[in-house]
Amino acid sequence: MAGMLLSEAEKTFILRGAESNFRVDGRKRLDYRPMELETDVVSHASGSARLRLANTDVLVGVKTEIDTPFPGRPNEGKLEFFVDCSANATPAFEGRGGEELGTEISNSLSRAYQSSYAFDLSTLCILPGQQCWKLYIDILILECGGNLFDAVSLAVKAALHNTRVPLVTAAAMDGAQVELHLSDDPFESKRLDVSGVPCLVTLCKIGDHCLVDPTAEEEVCSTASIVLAVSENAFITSVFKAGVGSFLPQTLHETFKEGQEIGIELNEALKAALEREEKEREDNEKSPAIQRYGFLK
Amino acid sequence: MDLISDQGLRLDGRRPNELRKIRCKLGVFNQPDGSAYLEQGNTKVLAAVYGPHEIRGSRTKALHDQALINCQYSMATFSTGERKRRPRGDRKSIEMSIHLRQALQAVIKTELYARSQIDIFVEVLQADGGNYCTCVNAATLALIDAGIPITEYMVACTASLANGETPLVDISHLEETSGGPNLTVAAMPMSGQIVLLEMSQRFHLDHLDKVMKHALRGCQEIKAVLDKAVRDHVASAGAACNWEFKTD
Amino acid sequence: MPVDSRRIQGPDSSVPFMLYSSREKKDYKTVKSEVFKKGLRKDGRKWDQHRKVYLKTSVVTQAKGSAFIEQNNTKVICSVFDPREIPRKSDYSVNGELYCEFKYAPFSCLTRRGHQQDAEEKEFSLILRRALEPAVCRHEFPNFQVDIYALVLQDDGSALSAAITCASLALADASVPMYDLVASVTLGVHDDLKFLDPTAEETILCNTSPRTLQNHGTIVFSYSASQQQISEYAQTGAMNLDCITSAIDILTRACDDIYPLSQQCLVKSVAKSVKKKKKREEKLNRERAILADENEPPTNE
Amino acid sequence: MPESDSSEMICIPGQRLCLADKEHIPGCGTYERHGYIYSSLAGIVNVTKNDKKRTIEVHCCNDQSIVPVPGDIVTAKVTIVNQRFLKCVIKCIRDTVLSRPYRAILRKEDVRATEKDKVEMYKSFRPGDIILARVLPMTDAHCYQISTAENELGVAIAHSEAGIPMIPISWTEMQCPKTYVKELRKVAKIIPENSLSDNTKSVRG
Amino acid sequence: MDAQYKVIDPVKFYRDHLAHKIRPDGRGLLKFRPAVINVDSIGTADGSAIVKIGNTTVVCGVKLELGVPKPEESNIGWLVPNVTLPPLCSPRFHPGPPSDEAQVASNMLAEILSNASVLDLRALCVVPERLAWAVYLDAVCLNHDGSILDACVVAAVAALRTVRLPRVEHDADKDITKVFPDERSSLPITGAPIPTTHAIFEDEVILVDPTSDEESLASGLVTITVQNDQMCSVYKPGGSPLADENMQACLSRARTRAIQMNNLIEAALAARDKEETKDQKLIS
Repeated sequence: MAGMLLSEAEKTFILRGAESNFRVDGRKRLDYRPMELETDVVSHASGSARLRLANTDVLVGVKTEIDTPFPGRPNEGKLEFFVDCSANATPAFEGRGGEELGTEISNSLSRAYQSSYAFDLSTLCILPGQQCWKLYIDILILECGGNLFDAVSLAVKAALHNTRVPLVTAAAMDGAQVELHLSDDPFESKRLDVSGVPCLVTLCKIGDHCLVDPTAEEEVCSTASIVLAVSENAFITSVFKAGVGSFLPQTLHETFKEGQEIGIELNEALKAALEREEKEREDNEKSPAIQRYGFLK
Repeated sequence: MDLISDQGLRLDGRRPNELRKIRCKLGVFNQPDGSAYLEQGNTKVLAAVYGPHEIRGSRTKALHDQALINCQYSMATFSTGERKRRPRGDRKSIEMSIHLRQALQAVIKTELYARSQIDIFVEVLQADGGNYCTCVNAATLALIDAGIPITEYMVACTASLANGETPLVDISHLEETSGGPNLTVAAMPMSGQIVLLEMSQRFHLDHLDKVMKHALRGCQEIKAVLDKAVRDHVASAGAACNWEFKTD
Repeated sequence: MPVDSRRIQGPDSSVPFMLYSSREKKDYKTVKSEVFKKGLRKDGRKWDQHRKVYLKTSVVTQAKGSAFIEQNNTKVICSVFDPREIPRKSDYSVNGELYCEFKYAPFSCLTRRGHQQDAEEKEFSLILRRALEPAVCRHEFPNFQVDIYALVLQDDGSALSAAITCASLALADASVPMYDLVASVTLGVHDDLKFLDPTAEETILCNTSPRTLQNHGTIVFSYSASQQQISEYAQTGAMNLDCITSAIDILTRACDDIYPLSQQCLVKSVAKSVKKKKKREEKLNRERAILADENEPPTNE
Repeated sequence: MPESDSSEMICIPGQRLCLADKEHIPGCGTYERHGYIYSSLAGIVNVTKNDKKRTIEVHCCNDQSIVPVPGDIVTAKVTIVNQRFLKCVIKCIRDTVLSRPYRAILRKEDVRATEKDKVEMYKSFRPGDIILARVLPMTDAHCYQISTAENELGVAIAHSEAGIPMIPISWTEMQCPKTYVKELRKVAKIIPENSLSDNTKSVRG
Repeated sequence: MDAQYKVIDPVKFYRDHLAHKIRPDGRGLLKFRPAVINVDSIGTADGSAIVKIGNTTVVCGVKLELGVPKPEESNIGWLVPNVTLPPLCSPRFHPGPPSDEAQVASNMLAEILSNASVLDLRALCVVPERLAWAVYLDAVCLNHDGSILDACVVAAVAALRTVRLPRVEHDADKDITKVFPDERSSLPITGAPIPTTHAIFEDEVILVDPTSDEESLASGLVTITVQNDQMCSVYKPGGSPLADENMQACLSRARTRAIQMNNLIEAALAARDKEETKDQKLIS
């Protein structure tokens, strides 16, 4: 992150910590920090989630819109990622200051979702060649405490899980114009299949070792990281390198192996958390007041 | 559309002079010097304060006798019913940023921090009417959380006129758009001074006094809620250090 | 869409004529069988055979350094300029920066490309930068940026890899200090098939997948052979770990093969410029002698 | 390998040149990694012997992509002159011609070494003059600062009002050969070209 | 020292050279640089040409698309010529919107092509008001060493000559379009305008086919376009005045040059038909 200043001694301390598998905050190299997740926090969105990973805070809202498909892909809907880095996170993001980082994150997400295995766009098709759903996945970054990629991808997956697309009940053809009737009943809606959706795992190279879930301080010490998009069943749907450094082939092999294992665990943990939350909601449904914490917790 | 039912209740079931439910929290984030979350009904706002710190960017912006107040108003793309294309930078947001600065400058003791800068960023997460007011109130809380000296609370409230006679206080998005006049007041409730007044649509001068009074009373009530939240927050923060408090 | 008043505009909307083609659309199976038949690809290559690489340096005389690469029908030109002050930058940076711009010429792909950089081109610019950054001695030009521009004249697959190899050569040609040259290769994966240096058609196949779970996608890989450093690994599509592990081995070997070509090209160009320089110096000395003779009388006046 | 300094050896970035030890020192155009000296440029290896030490350098054939470093002598063209400083663009660094010029500033107090307080900018430089100057240590991140406080530094080429190159007549004056008008300048004492080109040749080896 | 001399005092540098009636690149004052034309070298384009005049290199590619004709002129198609001067081709250009020079060049190219009525736009219309061809012509400069317009126009003309238009059927009732990519015909190209750029140095010396250094030092530029022995446009953006006799001399030079260039284009097209160039590299 910009503006973070670390002295040489602090850097050495972090470096030694990575070496001896005992990081500054007491974690091991492959441990994550605790996370808090809550879905359905924004009422204007079709699906939403808020994730807090230590000091990193991300809010995701999914909005649906009807659009016409691309001429070359008549059977597919559209997915658009937009990342807004709020100035609340750091004054450097004021105005258009966060745009570069925002594009980098949204690009990496669209790359990870590119494969039809990761996200099947044909499920968003309404009438081939004429009408389809367009999902706007808007990501708001409220605080940066390191490891943005992972946090954002987890929140996006949770928000997609939470998304309800309205059911199309009827379509009337009027010449070339199509008129769609949407169901007004909020309970009549379609859920999205998120089983293939990947989570991003950032493996940060510090010294000769790779560690996961780096804090902002650790990110400054690292020369290069590998970001893997790992899906539930161990498929890696995108990989890219971040930072200015480079890797030896052997290191890369090990990094992939570690990253894949962690990715699977992460997906499982997320799935369990989402199911637990859903169940709690259902139980609470019977009682009159549904408690949503949002930012009040 | 009638804004008031025969029973004298508003569309969301409130009485004309009733505020929406206010919930708030100070210190939601660690990185900013001060932060606050505030919701007034379905309008939800996050505010963060950085500073006072060195002037960012060009030094020429520095003021020799007071702090530079820099505000940014931004709305999440998913905050409105129709998706917003850009979170900020449009004319409306820029206008809001300026109004925000104008209101807050009145209470911040800027003379204490010459040649420095205070950043106030507000982010609307969900918009349901009275965005500006909620932002002012949230920013006030964030300033208090940041420990920046202010002369008193800066509180804002909206009011409208239903059926051309009944004043409504703290109006929602639906009431805002269904044709009545909107009056936005930012005031210092303790000294009773009005800092910013904005009105859309015309209504008869005779009603102004009535509507104003309602808006100001709204400010008073909001202030009471905020004041309690601040006291609770300071008490709980202080409890960790074994401070002793007298409750009022 | 806002009108671009700085260019000559065509119709509001127009579509590539191939969308209305009378030719029948081939289904997935025929495409697959056509692309890889009896262990050979459409152009007669084996799966692990790279296309012939033609490299040339100093093709843009106006640039500080430049290079051109041709892999059959994939043609990319790169140029590099002197370091310049980083625009809109207030704080001091110890390391210089690389500014990379990757652009497709409007006519370089099957469908027409716009004049402004689109999201894909921006993404590729970023990959280009990440691939080159580790190889450049950036501390030698603090607070400055070196501009690298890559223009694809024709894309028949693997254009990004070609651009990386080409840009590394252009940097060396511009005498920008570098730790090592970078060679880059793309691998396309489709189920059990692997295509080294895939063509455009093969890339399309690799990017589509039937709904069954199988390996597919492309990997752009760049590698500095003499320092044994992988400077970029960018993958799209879905692959499992075994596939990736074998892909890295294949790609490292392929880069090992491409790297010497860059080296040879560079040695040749150095040798050539040494010769040229000597000739020029001789010629200059002669000319100067003549000029001096003729200029003498007026200065004596 | 590089021992035979008479014949030219071509090297390219990333090429290992020799072991880095007490005898072999990496010079410009090279870098050291894991105990070896590698080339960072495409060019010709050059070894200079000094006592028992050998400095390994790589020279490129065309001009290296360089930026001004404090201490460098640069050639610059004056663009703006005011009472406190002048602005100029650096066109050459030492012998290297730049295809993209760098901006620089020459402050009043750096014009000459003596009587600094009596310097008048307008009597020392005019826009369009070509000056020789030395790069000062970096203070401001935005702009290079240069100095002409040496006898050999100052205005090298200047044109009179008539557009004719003027001839230096003293260390503060130049004269137009056509109109005989004298103009004030901080004149550089230029070393004759012959000896200069000999110098550059000896540097090149 | 030559390079330093050129950078420090370019005007004097040129004056010294021109006094000896020789240009720094060794040419005489009225000598053209050698030109090379290569056609159809870009497979993804529907027509293409690459033109090198000395160091100046321009690649021109054509892409065909289908669109709706202009409402006010419903029976003609679209020809959309654009000149791109990417930052790659010269240190003078930076990323971002097109530079002024590129905009001027685009407009000049469009004007020359329409003045000379190189392409009958009516032939591009398929069904009036419904469907027409849009011919996107993009001239991209790879190496900017002066006389850019000369190279662009020649490249554009040569590229248009190589375009093969597929047959289209359009059913207006059902709004169904069908294209037959295997049945193609050439575009109706009439004539070839050839521009020739002259530079005027210090109000008196005239240089033909200036390099980019010469262009930047010149006190005036004049571009004369000739088609079939007729003058089709003159472009002289201010600068030094040009005497009538000099103008006549320039015109006659432009005429000779047009004939040479036309021959080169024909030769390039003939060479393609013989497929001699198959193994040739795009830039060698």
